[in-house]
Amino acid sequence: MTADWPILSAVIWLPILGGALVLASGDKAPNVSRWLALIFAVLTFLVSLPLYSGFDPTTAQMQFVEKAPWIPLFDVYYYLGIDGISMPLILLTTFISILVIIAGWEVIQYKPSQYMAAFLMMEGVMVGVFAALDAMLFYVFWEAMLIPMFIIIGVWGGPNRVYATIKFFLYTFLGSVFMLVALIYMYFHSGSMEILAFHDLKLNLTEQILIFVAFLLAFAVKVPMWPVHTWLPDAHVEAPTGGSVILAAIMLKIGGYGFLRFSLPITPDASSELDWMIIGMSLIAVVYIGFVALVQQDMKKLIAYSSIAHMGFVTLGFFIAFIIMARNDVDSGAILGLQGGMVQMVSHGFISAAMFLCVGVLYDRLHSRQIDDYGGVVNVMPWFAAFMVFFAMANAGLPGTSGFVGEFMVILASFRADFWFAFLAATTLIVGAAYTLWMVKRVVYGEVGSDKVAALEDINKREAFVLTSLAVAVLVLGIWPAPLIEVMDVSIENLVRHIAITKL
Amino acid sequence: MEAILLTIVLAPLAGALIAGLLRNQVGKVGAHSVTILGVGISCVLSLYVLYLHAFQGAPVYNESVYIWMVSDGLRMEIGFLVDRLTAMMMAVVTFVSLMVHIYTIGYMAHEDGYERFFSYIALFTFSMLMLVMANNFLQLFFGWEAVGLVSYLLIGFYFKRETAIFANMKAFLVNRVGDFGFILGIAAVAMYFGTLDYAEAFAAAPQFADATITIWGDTEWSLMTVVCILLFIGAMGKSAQVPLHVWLPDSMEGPTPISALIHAATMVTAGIFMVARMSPLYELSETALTFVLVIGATTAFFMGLIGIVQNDIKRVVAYSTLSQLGYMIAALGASAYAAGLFHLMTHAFFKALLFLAAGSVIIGMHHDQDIRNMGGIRKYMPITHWTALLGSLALIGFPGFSGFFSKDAIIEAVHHSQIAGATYAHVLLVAGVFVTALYSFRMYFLVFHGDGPRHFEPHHEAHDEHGGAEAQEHHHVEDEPTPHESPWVVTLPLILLAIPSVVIGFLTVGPMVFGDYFDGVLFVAAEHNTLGAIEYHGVLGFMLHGVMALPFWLAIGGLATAWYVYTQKPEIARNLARRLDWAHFVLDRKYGFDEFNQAVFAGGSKLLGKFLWLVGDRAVIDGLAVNGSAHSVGKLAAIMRFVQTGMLYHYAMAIIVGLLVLLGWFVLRG
Amino acid sequence: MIALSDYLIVAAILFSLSVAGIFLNRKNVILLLMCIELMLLAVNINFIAFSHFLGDTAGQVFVFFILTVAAAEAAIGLAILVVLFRSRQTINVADLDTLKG
Amino acid sequence: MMGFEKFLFYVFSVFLIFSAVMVITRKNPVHSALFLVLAFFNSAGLWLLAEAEFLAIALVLVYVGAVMVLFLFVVMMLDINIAELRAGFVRNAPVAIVVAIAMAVELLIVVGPQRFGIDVVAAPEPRPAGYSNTEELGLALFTEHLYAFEIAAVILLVGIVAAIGLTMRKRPETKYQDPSRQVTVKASDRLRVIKMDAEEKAR
Repeated sequence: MTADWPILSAVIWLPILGGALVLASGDKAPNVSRWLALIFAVLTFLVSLPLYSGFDPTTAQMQFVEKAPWIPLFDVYYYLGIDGISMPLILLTTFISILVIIAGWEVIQYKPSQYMAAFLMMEGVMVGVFAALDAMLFYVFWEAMLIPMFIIIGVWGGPNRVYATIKFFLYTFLGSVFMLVALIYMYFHSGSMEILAFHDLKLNLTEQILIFVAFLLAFAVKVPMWPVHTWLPDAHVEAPTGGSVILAAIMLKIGGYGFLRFSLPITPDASSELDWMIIGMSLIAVVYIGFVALVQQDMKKLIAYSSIAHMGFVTLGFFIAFIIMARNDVDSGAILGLQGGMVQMVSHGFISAAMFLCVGVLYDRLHSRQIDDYGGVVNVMPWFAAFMVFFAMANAGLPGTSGFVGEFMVILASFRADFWFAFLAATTLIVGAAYTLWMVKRVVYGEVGSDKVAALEDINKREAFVLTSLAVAVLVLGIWPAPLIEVMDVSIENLVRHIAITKL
Repeated sequence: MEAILLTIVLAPLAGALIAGLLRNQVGKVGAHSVTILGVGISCVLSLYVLYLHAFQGAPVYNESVYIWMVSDGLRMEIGFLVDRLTAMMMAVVTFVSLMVHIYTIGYMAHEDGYERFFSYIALFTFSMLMLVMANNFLQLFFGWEAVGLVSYLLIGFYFKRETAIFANMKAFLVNRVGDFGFILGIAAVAMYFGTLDYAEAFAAAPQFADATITIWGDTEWSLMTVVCILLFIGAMGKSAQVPLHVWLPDSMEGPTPISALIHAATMVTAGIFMVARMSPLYELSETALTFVLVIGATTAFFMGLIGIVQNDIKRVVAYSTLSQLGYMIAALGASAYAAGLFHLMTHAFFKALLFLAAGSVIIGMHHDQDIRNMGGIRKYMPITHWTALLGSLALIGFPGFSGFFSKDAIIEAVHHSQIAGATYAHVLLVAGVFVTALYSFRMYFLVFHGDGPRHFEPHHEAHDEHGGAEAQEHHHVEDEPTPHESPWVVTLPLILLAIPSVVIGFLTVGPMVFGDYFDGVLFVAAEHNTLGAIEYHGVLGFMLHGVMALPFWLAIGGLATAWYVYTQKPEIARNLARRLDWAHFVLDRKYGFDEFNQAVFAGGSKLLGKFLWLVGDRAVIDGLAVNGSAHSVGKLAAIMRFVQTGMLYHYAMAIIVGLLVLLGWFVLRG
Repeated sequence: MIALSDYLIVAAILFSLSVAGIFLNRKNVILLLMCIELMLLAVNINFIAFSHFLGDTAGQVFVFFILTVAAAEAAIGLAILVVLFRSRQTINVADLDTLKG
Repeated sequence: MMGFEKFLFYVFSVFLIFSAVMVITRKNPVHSALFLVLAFFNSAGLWLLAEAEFLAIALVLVYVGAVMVLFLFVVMMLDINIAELRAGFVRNAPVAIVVAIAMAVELLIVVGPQRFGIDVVAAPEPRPAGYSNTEELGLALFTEHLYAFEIAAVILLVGIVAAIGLTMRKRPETKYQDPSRQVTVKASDRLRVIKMDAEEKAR
């Protein structure tokens, strides 16, 4: 389906334009730039809504397609389009971006216009990553995404921000360079830069494995999967709240999205060949990282580690499909796993954003992220405590919240692959609850920990608005996930059909 | 019908939301009015539904409300299955809940967080109803975890108390261990039966009766055994069976009303309900039934023993609950599902009654919970005393009281059971009767009989060491907090609960246990039909038979022992404790489960986490791989920098030599 | 007749000589600059010769640009030299090693 | 038989190579520069033989007239210690000769007669009488290579600016006036009124 006007382009370029305007407005009148940023973020969200309302969930074809020549010499097109996989992620991006703008409202006093502009531009670029159907365009957006995040952590970050930014940048850059090589290789093979053309490209097993590994390096770092995850805790700890939110809620999803858009359909045989490795890494992420999260003293680090564990579910859900398809005695479950991974991504977008915002609320008041500095917050901040407990429960995967849906689907699916996959994945029920609730116990409950805690004020309307909107999203998705499943259903089915056919 | 069922479920939820989110607007009165209204509506409608099912023979209602999602052909729905089992559970849950709501008005009158409390218990009612009314595994799990959440919130209600917030986390985590098994069980159901719907799963189950799966190596496991045991692990968590029972005693940190509602009458029985609901599955696996039976019997006896040495009034009742839950589970293991459910129902009434009575005593004692400090309270709190006595008699299974029928039915059923472990179970259950009577009446005598309250410890009121009775004579009521009867909102629920505690067994044992009430709901394989093996000739015949049997005399013996030891010769208890100090130590330490868990699981996890973090992440990945490569680049650069002499002619020479070499290569290559 | 190879050989010899010059006078920046001019001259001769023999003016156009750039280069190079001498009182290349790693 | 052109070619070539040798071996940089001038003259002659009249003249004008004068100027202006700079000349000589010979041999192999001899690449027909090399070059420059030409112009401009910018220096000892400051001066810049307490008379 094509709309009368280029919605996708609008969703990409409107925030970038807005960012430029906000940047131009300067820091002399911070409120002007704040409002300007908010207006553009809301506008972008509104513009992105037709992507949902006008979406045709009955087809796996790309929709809202826009195609224009960009660099004709290399057959590079400005080619945009979405399917059921990318659409939810785009909406997630535009939604979270509004919250990030609001969350940074008066918290950011240092160069607020540049802060807001960075986030707006980031938003546009991230939507671009999800919408790009041309490999070169994808790559450009992919790399462009690093720049605002680099700036956000580097300028508004904590004391150790330089180490964190460089680690973040080099890590992600290392991965993406290999992806570029793979893309160019496939360009020379297919004579086209279209991702969809890559999907139908015949490749032998060696080629596939090399390409798969190249993609894996790029996406695994982004997700991040064990053992290339260590940039995430550092980046999160140093990033300002908004940066953490975007990082956790959306940037990590880009890695997962990459697996669905590139690795699985382009190299199905290699994916099938190496699925044990990915599944192993995912399960390690779930179990190992769960234990690591347990002993963290820094709230942000704890949540960052929990993000890694949750993203382990995503990759697990994606790759058990191959084991399930290889089993003769199981006839379904591949779709369940993939959809579970997708739901987990969207849900993690909300929950991790909320968790980081909760920590941000505390950090703004006390300027500490150490769990030991808190205690008994509930006594002085009852509403905040309610939100915190709610999101903690969502993080622990309580049914009725979105955190449950994805985990449930992935566990159901992984049981079909192997009992022990499900067994290890399900340990997150215990470990995940343990680290989350232990943190809640030490931070929220108990007697007032110190005089500083006693002086805390409950959340204001702005913070309440942000947390409430996330709480509503988490609840709605948890109580009625069907709409989300419906939009992605056909696309995922199509993907499963596609990867079931060998390319050799 | 759907409208009625939706109202039953949503009325408490609405009450919870109003009381919770608008607590500043509605205030205390508004909060309890709105939640009581909600639960009241729910209770009345539930009783109506029960009436329809029990007396009108209403058809089984099994419809979905909405589709949660459909993925990969697996339909996941929210829907209601209402048959006689559900109707009974709904009635019990909403009735006890309503009683607790009313009771709470009095109990919590002066506590902070009054509105919050009402919001929580109304939310609990909603969750529990979702659990029992579920027609599929997904919703069951939803309710399962939701009641866990509310339990977590309520145990930690006094969030300033370190023990409370430790207990609530412990409760949640231990429950999660159970849920871990449960979700795997659900995954197995979804995988093999291809559905999460009860009816469809039960219909599909017999085809898999002989199916096997391999889990480890080449050992073939019976599929049904694996499924049932996994599901039962969930039940072990929720219904506090050994070894996942450790959270229940600690959960007494919560306010007493929720101990009555959640940790005695309803939530903890969810496991029993679940297993009974899954009877078509369990009947297919004798191994699983044995497992259930042994776990249940073990819990019933050994947890009862601990009850004898506890001094906290609520903990005594809590261990009693554990023990009674063990009886129920054992009944399930013996395929006497109806007996288990029957005991669930009677237990819900009399245990809620006992807890509320204990709460009433606690109010009277100004929140002192140590039974050694009590005594003679019957004089001050007659209603509480009498209702507690009735509850205790019901608990020990005194003939005619509700507990008698259910417990006797269970013991008889286990006696007739032929599966492995039945003898072991039978011995433990019969012995458990003595233990039950002993701890119940130990508590009863210590609390209500003897000299007036040994209430005030020296540090509390220094001039009061001569004993409460004397003090009571010399001081006015207001400056000397002597026990006095609780307000009507507290005693009314006691009375209302005492009635069913006494009579419900007498009235319903016929149809429920030996009749056709559960026909078509519970499935019992012919070879497991232990209840059918019991000769039943009417209520009176059953009673007569009971009086002749060993359990009755054991109960009487326990009662008598308690009377003798704790009212006549208190020194016997002390001597015995000293004589058998190793046994006392073991019981007092609750067999060391807590210490073990704390050291091995909690400590081990932390150690493992530290190790993985510091060694795995910090040292190996970050240290060697990430920063290591950064350092090696730096080292290499440090060496390479000597090439950069800064001398212009070195560079020029390098260029020229390079040119030469390149040229040479071109020339020689031709 | 003059062959193309004749031009090229002359240019090659000239180029080699200027390389040798760079080696010989490696301390004197001015002479280094002069040697570079010689090199450019050798290259230019090649361009002119090819342009002549192939009948293509593009070669001459290139020479034109090379002359331009070389002139600019010489001017800037000498300017740097002057500044250098002003600050260091030397044009000895051996003394200029601040780039050393 | 050797034609006059061929003779001229050899003369120019010999002088060119001779002067190049002198450029790299003279002790005095001034001499080197002067020999460089000679080299340019000779190569201009070679270019004339190759019918590149405009460039030959340009070479003489631009290089000999401007660049080399600049060289001489700088050489003479700077007070250079020649002896120090000559150090190592002899030591470097063997290396220089080896490298130069190696390079020359390699180059000769590539560009020798067997590849670019008269038999391989035929000499072009001489241009007719009315032919103007300048015109043709101009046509090429201002049509096909217009952008490049303009860029070259900019490069030159930048070169000029850079050269001036580099060599210009502020002399701290020179005194000069800044009219803009003189005009904008205010009374308060010149006169400061201080409030102070009256001093007590010493006792």
